[in-house]
Amino acid sequence: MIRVLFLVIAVTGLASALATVLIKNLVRAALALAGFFFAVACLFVLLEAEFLAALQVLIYVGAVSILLMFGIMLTRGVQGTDPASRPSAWRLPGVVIGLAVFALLGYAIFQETGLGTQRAWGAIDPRPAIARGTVEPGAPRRRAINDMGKVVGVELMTRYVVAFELAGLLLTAALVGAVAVAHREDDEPSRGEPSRIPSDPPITTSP
Amino acid sequence: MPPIGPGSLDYRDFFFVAPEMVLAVWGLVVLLLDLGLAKRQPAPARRLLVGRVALAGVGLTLAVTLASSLIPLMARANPEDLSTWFSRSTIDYLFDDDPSLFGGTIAGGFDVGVFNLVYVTLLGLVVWMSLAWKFTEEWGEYLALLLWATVGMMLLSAAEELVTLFISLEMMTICLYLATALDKSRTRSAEGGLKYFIYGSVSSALFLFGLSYLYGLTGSTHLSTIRRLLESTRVVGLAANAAGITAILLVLAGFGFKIAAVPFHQWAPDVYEGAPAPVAAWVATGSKIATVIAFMKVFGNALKPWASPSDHILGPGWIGLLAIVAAITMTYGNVAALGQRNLKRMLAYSSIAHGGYLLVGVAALGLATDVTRAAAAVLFYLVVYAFANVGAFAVAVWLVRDKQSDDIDDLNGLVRRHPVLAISILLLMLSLIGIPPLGGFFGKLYLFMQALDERKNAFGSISLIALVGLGFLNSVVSAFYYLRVARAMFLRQPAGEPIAAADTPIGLPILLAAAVVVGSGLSPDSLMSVMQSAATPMLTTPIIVPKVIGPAQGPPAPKKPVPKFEYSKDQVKKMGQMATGGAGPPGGGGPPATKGATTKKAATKDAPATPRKSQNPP
Amino acid sequence: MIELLDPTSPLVWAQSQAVDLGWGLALRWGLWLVVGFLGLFPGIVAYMVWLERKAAARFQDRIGPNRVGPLGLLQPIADAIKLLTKENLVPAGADGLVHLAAPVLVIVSAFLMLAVIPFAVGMAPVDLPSGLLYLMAASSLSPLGVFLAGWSSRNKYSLLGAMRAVAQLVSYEIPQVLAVIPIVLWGGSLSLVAIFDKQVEFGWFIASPPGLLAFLIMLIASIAELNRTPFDIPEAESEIIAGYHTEYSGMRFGLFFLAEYLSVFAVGCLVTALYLGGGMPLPLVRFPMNLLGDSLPRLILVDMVLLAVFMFKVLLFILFMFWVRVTLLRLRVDRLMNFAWKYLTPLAIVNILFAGIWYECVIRAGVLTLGGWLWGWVVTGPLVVFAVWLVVWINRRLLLGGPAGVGRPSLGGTRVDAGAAPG
Amino acid sequence: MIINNYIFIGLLLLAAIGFALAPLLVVRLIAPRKRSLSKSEPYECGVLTVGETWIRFRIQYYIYALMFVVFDIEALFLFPWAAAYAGLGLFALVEMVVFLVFLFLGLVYAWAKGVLRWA
Amino acid sequence: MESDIPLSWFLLFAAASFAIGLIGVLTRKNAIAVLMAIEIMLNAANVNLVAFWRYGPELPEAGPVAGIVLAIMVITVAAAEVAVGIGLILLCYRRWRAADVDRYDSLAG
Repeated sequence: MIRVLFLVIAVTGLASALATVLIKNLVRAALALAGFFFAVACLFVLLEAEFLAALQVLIYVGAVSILLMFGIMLTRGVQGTDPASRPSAWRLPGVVIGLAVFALLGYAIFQETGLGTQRAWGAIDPRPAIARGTVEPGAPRRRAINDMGKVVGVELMTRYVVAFELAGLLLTAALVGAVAVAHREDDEPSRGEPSRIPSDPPITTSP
Repeated sequence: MPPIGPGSLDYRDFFFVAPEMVLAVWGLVVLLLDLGLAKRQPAPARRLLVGRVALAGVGLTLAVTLASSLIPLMARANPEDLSTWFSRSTIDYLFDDDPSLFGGTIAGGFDVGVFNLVYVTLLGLVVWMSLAWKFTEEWGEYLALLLWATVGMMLLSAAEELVTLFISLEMMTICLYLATALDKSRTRSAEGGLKYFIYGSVSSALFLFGLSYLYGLTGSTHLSTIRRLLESTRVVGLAANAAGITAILLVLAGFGFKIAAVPFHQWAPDVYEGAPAPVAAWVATGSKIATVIAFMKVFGNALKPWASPSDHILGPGWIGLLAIVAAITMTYGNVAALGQRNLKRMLAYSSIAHGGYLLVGVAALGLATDVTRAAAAVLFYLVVYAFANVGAFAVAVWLVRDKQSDDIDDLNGLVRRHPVLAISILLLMLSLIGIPPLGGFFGKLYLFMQALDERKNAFGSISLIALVGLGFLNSVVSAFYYLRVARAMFLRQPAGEPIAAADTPIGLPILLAAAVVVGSGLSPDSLMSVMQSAATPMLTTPIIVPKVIGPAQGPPAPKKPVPKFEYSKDQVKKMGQMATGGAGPPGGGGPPATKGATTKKAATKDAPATPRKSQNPP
Repeated sequence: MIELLDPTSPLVWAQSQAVDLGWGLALRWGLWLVVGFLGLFPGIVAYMVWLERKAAARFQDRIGPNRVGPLGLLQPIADAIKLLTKENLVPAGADGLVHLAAPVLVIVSAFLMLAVIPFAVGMAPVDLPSGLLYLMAASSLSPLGVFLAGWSSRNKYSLLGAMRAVAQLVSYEIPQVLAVIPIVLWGGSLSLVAIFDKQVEFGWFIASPPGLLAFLIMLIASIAELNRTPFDIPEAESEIIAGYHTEYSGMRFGLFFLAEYLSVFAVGCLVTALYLGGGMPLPLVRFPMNLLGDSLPRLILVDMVLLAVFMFKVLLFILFMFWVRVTLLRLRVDRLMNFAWKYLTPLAIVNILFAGIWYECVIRAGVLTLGGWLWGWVVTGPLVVFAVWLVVWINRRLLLGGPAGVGRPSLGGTRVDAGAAPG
Repeated sequence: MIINNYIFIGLLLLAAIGFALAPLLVVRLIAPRKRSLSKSEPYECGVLTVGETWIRFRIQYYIYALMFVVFDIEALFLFPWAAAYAGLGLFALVEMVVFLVFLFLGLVYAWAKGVLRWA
Repeated sequence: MESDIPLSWFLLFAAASFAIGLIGVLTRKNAIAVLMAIEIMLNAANVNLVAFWRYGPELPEAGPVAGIVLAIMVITVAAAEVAVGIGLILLCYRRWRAADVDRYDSLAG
């Protein structure tokens, strides 16, 4: 039953991912991307990381896809159509590379034998057990699963505190930099005419 | 040791990241100062003031870095000296010569101190260079992004764990994407920023996927644990381990993008040309140093057991892969640089080529028996390369400031008007080629000697010899394009409007860089011994005492009694010289050379022959 | 793996094996779904519409709906029939599927929010360990639906309305999310049931200066999130026809309408559960909970009290919303955005710090003492007042002096200092 | 226990979708359907629009969305911190204050830069 | 009796979406479309991380939630990348009136 659930979610997710990549209309592609994010969140739930699933929905579906939509609205025609795709000469190698990567990864997954005493990836069928109580082996993982918010918080505050503060700095830098890059002093609602294109003569050297 | 905080957090660990904290805060100070002054001051005065405040911040960071790396050194060298200032437990805490901070996510050893100094010094030069002319409207943001990118670099080379490594790598690159695009008056800047961004984020996606496989294979994100687990398996190397190969390939792709190794180099020329010259300098030096160090930590330390099982370069392991990439990279970079008339593009291709040389060093590291020496050779090369390149980009700044272009031909006849600077530039170029008495020569020498030293296996050494031969040939090729700059300066007649005098922002980096390459050339051993001391903690695995993190528990497990490792006072002194040499007073070109010469006899035997490893699982 | 499934075994391999999916659970869920989510909640919502019309009429000295049934009580049913029989118009060139999906997404968002509300003891549909985060995630779906509604209509007024609406929704989502952080902090958990239990122990969370501030921020942000006056710019009829649902008619419009009222209800429940002590009738007294024993009748009794009080609080909240709607005028769009970013967000951020102080003063001790509680008020009260005053003062000052950066030199005239360099 | 709870959430999701679609289905069955050109025109100014709908949005939309994303991620870190705070000490408050100060100053920056102005 | 999902299924899902994202990066021309494809790749890595966290061994020195924390950092970085990327795209769009990667070709190779 849980396997069927997984298959449904996985197929939906992969179909959305494919749609994102294939659909010409960018808004629809972004919508498909939101669907993919949601499918990934469902997989997180199946992996018993519901905290992360909620974060995934909050950040990706709720925020990132909105940002993408706005980006599309600001750069495209309103309907978001994207007539330009790479010429078909580019298509085939791209698809071939993608398929080759998938084949390699698939081969790697099933060929993996497990380091040392660990079990091979292909052989881990039921997930490792967790404890019912709090003292048996598997108890830390149980704590992490049942109270992930708290455990993640403790880890972020102690072991990963540098990464945590750095993430704050990264966000600030992204905010500051993106505002600086996108901001225009003379920012009036544009009337559709091309903006001032500075006469920056293209240089014509070749390697 | 009193219990401080729950779990594994020890407040004193923040002492070691003080330089990063200062720099991060200073970025905000500069940003808000610029904004606050926006209404009150005319633009040129504001630019100057804010730029000087930024420089002051860099100076402050330099002081803090020195303090945070010298105090532990002093504590190790002579604990009694500090007993008046610090409590006994603090001195014990500082005594650990390779402390792993924050539960083993960050290193705080000698290497971190040395390279923090290098970053901060270079950052000072880059910031100073930016004062030369006005290229962006968003001045405060620009400076803040530079400083924050440096925070990322410092933490990247200190990271001992994949989470921190990933986030600091991203911190560095995201700041650099944005800084690249900040010259909004030039179309190419925006375009360079976008290209950098797209290539960079694709590469981080690849890198991350590789990391996820590494995590899956080992179950840990700590480099030391990964190494321990890989060593514990019977099968060494990558034979019949497709998942490992995939992980290696992906991680290599990620790092390769950042250091512009060949299949992933396309962004470099566009970005170097599009970015404002100081940003390009920072991409070419700071980000390269940090990435190569992280690269060495991941490949030379964590993934060392996968290097090759047989000391055979083409055996199943990552060395062969790296060797091939290195060969292609240096050849391509040099050949492509031959056709460039634009100085920044030329430097871009040449920096691709230098990336290739560095990869030879890392490949040798994989095969080396004496890991420390091999790593030290790479670090030596990095430092010399970085200083020479910063100087070269200062020339680009000069050109852009006065001619609004970066053509090499604009340097024609420079020697007649500015002989000192022209000679300095010549020295830089010669050092980049690798002409004997200069630092670049010794860099290449150490690098290639390391590769040649490994003669355990005939086939392996033959391949390495071939690689070194190729490197040598490439150096010859590179002479052509580097000397084009020299020819323009010395042999050509000045045409058109002459270039105006260089003032401090341009002259200082050039002179200082020249001084560094000359100094390191005159006394390579002293720099090399510092680098060896740095390489030791970098490539050894600190033991992580597993600490159960949780609210209810007793005092944290005491730090492991430290295996005694002698830091002689000599080394402490050298560290100080490093600092003063790097951050010499404005206009002081000489100090590094002369001071370096006095300690020329500082022997390399300080560093232990075999790295101190702790392979025994705790 | 059979032995792992043995109930006496200390190990299980997945959380789903730890609890049986027996008949009891299935029955509970079935009841919740059929009676609660498909029956009771939509019914409540339908009568909320009636109530609003009645209330608005009273405010405006009218009578309101009074034709269909006694007191117009059958009006909602009549409305539903009207909507069901109206033709469904989809503009030509609209993106059919997305046009359909948009209102569904908005409805789903409102429904999912209700799934973790603890109405009374043992009366939360589900108790998720990350319930609050889940709730925020669910509520963050609706901007996407709104955007899609506007975009798929292929009408520029719809799109304009949608863009405005989304900009407003996302702006107010930040203070909303930040305002629940103090609650998580005090509750020590993301589970709404745990938060309720904490409020039983330590009093309603609104009974503290940071809690009050958080509640006010939450209230204002919620009104804006619900697109209700004075924050109803997105559907400002006089400006951009009817906003993002210009091209929606008949039942599809009805869905948006339903979603709006469902969201009002959901937010009312949320606010009640988070700040107003859930079903507790008095702020600092454990009243019905201390009656709780191990016998079922006691539980039912307590639950009835809790549920009644809970619903009463929700009703008050809803009436408050109606009152605000008929009283206040619409804000101008620039003021609207300003308010989210320049008043609410800074206050919400600072309030997190105050919440930490309150925690140290009052909750860290483990039991609620009057001394600690008063001390908490003495410490955080002035801080909160000062913060509010400071934010208002700064905004006023800037409003008078013009926004900072007005005098910034522009790109054109500053090439003068090209080449100027420090000595 | 967790997965089971989410099964309920999944059922609720389906129920909500069904709840939204069912009336539409009813409409399909009982409501009149008379297509006509003028009914399916976009509801604009009474004049048929020519060509693609085309509006240029101002950059402020992006700036607001950007700020939203950044502060949403800030909340991402605040939630686990707040949940774990009880077990940690004041040092966690200090760490979070440092984190918040950075983002707060980011907000101040945007404010002072003047990008938070709508018109 | 109910059977559990094998680890390899999750890994295959991640591999497939990673490959799809890669195809998108290689074949799409519009910068925003490329950005979306990159997001797919990052999410694929996240699925891997969480799957390995749940199915992998428990090492005391790695911490209980190493994979989760890395995934959170990835979410952070990915969102920041989208924010920055769209800013850069808008900047370029103002110059060229086009969001195609190929269109920006004033820089010679």
